[in-house]
Amino acid sequence: MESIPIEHGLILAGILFALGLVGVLTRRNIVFVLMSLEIMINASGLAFIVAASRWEHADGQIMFLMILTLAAAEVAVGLGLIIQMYRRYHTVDINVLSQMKG
Amino acid sequence: MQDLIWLLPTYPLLGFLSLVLTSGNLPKKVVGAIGAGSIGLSFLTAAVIAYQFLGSGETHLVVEMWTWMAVGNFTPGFSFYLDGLAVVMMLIITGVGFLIHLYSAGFMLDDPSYSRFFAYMNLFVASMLVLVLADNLLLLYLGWEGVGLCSYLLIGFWYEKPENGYAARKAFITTRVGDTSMAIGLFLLFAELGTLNIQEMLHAAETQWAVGSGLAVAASLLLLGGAVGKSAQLPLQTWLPDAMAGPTPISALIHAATMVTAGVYLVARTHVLFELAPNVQLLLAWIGLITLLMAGFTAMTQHDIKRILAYSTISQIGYMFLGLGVGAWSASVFHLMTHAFFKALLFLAAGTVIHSLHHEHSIFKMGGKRKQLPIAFASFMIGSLALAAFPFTSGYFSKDEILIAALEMEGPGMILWLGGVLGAFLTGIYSFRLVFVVFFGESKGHHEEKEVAGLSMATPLIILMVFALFGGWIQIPVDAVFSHGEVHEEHHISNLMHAIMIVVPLLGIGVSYLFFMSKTFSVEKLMANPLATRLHGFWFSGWGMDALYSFLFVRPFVFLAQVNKNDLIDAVYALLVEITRVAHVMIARTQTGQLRWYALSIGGGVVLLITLGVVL
Amino acid sequence: MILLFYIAGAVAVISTVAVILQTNIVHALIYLILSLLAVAVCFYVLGAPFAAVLEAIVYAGAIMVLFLFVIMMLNMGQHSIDQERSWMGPKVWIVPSILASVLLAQLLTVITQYDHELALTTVDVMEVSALLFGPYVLAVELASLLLLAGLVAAYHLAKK
Amino acid sequence: MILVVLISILFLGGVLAWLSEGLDSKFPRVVALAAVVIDLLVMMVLVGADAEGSGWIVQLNAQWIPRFGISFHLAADGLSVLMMLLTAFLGIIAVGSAWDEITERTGFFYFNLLWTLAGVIGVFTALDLFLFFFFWEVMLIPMYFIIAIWGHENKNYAAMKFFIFTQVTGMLMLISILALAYFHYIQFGWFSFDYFDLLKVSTSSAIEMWIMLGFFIAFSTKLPSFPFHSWLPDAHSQAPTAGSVLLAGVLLKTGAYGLIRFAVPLFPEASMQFAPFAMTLAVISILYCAKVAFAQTDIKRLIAYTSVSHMGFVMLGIYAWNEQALQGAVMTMLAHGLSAAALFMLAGGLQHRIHTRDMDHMGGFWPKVPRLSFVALFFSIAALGMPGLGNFVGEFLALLGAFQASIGLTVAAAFGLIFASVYSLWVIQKVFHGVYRNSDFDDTHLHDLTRREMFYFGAMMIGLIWMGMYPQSFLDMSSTTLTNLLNETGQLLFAQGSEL
Repeated sequence: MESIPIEHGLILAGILFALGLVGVLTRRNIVFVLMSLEIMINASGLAFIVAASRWEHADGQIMFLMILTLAAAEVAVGLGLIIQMYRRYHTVDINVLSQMKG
Repeated sequence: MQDLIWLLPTYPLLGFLSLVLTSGNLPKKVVGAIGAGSIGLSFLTAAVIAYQFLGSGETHLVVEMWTWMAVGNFTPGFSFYLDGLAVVMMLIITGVGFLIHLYSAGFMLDDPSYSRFFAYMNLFVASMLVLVLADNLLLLYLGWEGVGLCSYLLIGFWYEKPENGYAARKAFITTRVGDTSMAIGLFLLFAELGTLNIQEMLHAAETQWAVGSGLAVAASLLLLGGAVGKSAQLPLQTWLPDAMAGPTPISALIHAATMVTAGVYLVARTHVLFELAPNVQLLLAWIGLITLLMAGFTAMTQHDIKRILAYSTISQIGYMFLGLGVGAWSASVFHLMTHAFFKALLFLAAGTVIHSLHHEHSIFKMGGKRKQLPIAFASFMIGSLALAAFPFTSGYFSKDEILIAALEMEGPGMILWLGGVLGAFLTGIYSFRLVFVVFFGESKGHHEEKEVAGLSMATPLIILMVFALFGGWIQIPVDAVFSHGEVHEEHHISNLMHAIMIVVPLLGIGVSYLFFMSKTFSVEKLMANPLATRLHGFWFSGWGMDALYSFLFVRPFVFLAQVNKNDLIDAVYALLVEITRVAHVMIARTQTGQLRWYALSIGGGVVLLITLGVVL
Repeated sequence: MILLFYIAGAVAVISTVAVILQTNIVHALIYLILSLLAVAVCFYVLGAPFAAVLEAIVYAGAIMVLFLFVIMMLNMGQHSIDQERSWMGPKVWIVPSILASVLLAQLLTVITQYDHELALTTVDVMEVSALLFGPYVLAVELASLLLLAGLVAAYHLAKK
Repeated sequence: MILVVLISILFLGGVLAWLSEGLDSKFPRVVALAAVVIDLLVMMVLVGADAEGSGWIVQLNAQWIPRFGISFHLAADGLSVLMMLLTAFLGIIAVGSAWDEITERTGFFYFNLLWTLAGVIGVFTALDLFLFFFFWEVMLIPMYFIIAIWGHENKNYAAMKFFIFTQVTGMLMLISILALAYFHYIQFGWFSFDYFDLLKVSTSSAIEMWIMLGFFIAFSTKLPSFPFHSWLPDAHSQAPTAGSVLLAGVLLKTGAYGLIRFAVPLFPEASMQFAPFAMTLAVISILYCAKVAFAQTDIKRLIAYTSVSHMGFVMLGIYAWNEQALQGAVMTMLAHGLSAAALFMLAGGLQHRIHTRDMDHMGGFWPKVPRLSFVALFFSIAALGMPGLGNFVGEFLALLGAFQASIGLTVAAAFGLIFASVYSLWVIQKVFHGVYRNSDFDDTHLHDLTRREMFYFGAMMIGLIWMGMYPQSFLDMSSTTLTNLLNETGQLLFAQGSEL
């Protein structure tokens, strides 16, 4: 029976997560930030699937489904916010939105 | 009639209240009548009570008014206790007090605060009567503090001058130090003996404490603290000379005749305690001796007429302490009485002098005044003779008794006696220095002054002159009070000693005559010697005690208070606030509002947490 | 099959890198879809065909279309590409890269402690559904609520 | 029931006063005065009333939140009645001192004033610890408003400081109350916040000490005692006169009352262990604050520090825990209530007249305002412990009792008597003696005490003389309470004085 070492799956998830983090931290365009966030969420979903595969059980997949739902809701709200922001400030630069400074 | 003893303090108290409540709106004649009249009433009552009491043959009499406070077994009452000692004291206070009030009615006539003056004076007499008539120490303490308060108010009577206020505060606070010691003594006595009633307490002490026991020593020492404060003895004597800032009748009444002798009264009243602590009693004698000598030397150097008298008062009270210390209780009380006569006389006469010379205090700016001020001169002459214990004046008898008692004492009696005799010598010098400089010699300045002496001022002087001269023949009825402490026996004093005691004061007067009257010796020449100058300066400053206390207590206290004006503890809380505020500013700075910065922080936090998780 | 996993993994990583480096937002989105699809392939290989299908449909399909709509609404042209380029100087990369690599390194050290071979057994839709509507039914309800809330919020926010 | 009436008269009076402002800005003060006077009159019913053997004159126990054993339990014994009388009396004085001084938002002012009084009366009567804490907070918040709204130049700082100090330490007390209720639950299986139930709780000595400290810190902050005193000078110097009167006269006493009623009886053993420290703190308070007081130039700050110093005698007396000491503490509370209130009124009156509190600018007022000066002299003399006035009786008894507990500390505390005379006379010298110079301030409003003011001061003077000459009428009222407390705690504290 062919098999993949578990760490390879997790390493892939880790790399994707780290890349997503880099994206969130570097990009100033809020759409890119949101996209990078999706990458990170997706990476964590991947980790769950790997775990599901490890235990050969469906629980991990269900968790992935939950994450998927969460991502959908989050994107919907996030995009709504982007639209609002663009309407008010005519920019997608998140640096502009710094009124909450202490 | 004797049950009406409570009327004694009540009259002056009513006088005080009526003067206060009318707050100076009464005409001066009425004020004077109330002020002096209330004391006069008191004196009459006191005289009647004394007559009946002495006639009844009772040793003591207790009049209970009401229970002051009853807490557990602590039940001091507002009760008065009358015995021979109290009779003597109350007669002195009301009698001399009345004379001085009478004198004041004339003396203070020009003062705008006439009514306030008499109000305080009346309050003083009331307090003083409570002090001497109290049957328990707490009530005595009430009178004790009351007279201290009145002393404060009257020293600072002319409050516009800050130095008067300073002198008043100094007097109050210095005596308060002694009072606090006395209060602690009260706590101790109550804690150990379970009562503050003087007679019960003394009885309990006698039965419970052995002679020389630690508790007796502690209790008597603490009471002694109160006594030395009030009576201006070493080491708390510094306030009295400054207290002369008050009007002169005050000096006569409070700072010569009555209040300052309260310490003597206290010790005499609780003499049983002191007999239980012989060492403390000896200390009493030494305090008296040292004080009388120090004050005697200082008195020789002063040139303010009232300060001379003040130091002489300290010195005379030193004699009384010496007498108490050697166990001559009744002699001390006797001296207390005669001293009240002649010192009141001297002060009142000094008041006349000062008043007549437009508030001139320095004796060296006076001179040759015997013609201009005949009554004052006569008063001074008689007063000084009594003060210097000129034979057969009042002071002679009382001082003699004290010195004889010292001589008879075992142990250090001889030294005490010698010191006392030396003191008498000094007394002769300084008292007649005053007389010679002021009333003899060439007249200086103020040529045209006439003596200010209305009837109300002259009468008391004349009466006091009589008492100062002949007061020594009065028999004070205190034998019953001190009966078990004193052994009455014939004095085995050699004639030589008697002669010495008579001659030494005369010698003093003689020396004084040579220096200040005939100018056979010159003070200037003496002062040319640098040692003498330095000594003079040292004595003049009251042996540097003021400077010492200022250095030891006043300045450190003021310094500490100023340093800590803003309350160090508050700084601790302020620091806490400051730390919070700084932290707030620092953390607020991290709130940039930049989304990416927040994300970075979260990322960093995660890294940190994982690191911690791995490491730990 | 194993090879497929590694190829898909490589594609996912490369396309993700492209996403975060792209300046043209539409291109980036395409790369993101590619990345998601590649991950879907990984899911399939790992024995989760249902998840793989959902990944393709919901993620790569629905969510990305949503993005596309928004991008179209924002209507950013060449101007935005220039702006992106100007925002992406070399400096901005330093700190995030360091942080990300540290994090990755940590993850790797933790991950490599596990030593287990994945058997790649398929867990099919049946099992997933049975669980989903069995013990996890409450979670499903919560998820529906979440979606409803997201719907309402998105509607409210996007409204003028 | 009468206790509820007493409290609700004040609560309702407060509301009514607020509402009546709508009619005329002068109505609230009349309403407030009426409310307090009625309260005082109603209280008189309790004065003559017979107490049963337990000492409780009147009790009311109704369920409130039975789930947690919280009840609406009010009761008054001699001590409570005495404190309530002081509260109502000073309440009248406070209304009087605000009569002309407060001109803005009068309705809300008197509302706060009456609610503070209601809270204080609640504190003096509550026997359920939850209820006690409730009233504790009720008296705090209106007081905060009084300082923060009608205060002087630095009012916000002072009000906030007051609030934080009392609130934080109040929280500690709340924790202690909850812990105590919890240990009651552990021990008996049901929750109770009732005083009598909690008296029976016994815990390990370490826990007892911690819980006791929670109470102690709260009460000693209110008292206040070194080192928690530093809110007081600020609060007093900034508060309006009526606020100072209430603060010094009444609110500080709740701390002492709490110590007597709760801190010691609930934790007898811990208190016994702690007594030497508490007494030491008291002595430090007495001496330290007397010294700081002397250095002040702001007359209100000075009086505030003297308050701390005098309250030190109270704490000393309480922790000496014998009959004389406790009676002394109670008498000091009463007498200090009057004398400090009067001194603050005088300071407030001066500030009202010449718009400064700085003593460096004053001097020689005696001939200008003889009545005011005499009154000031009287109360200064009272404050320095002149026999014949109430303060002396209190301080002397407290020291007398403390002497039996600890000689060393009592001797140290007695030095406070000396310091007291130093600062009291200093005030007299600075303000009333010396030469009058009016270059430093506008003296057009410097007039002597009015008839109304004389009435208030006269009442307080008579009170102090009464306390000083015949304190028995007050001692009798509190003696049953105090002897009961002493018996309950088993005469525990080191009676022989060998501890220190």
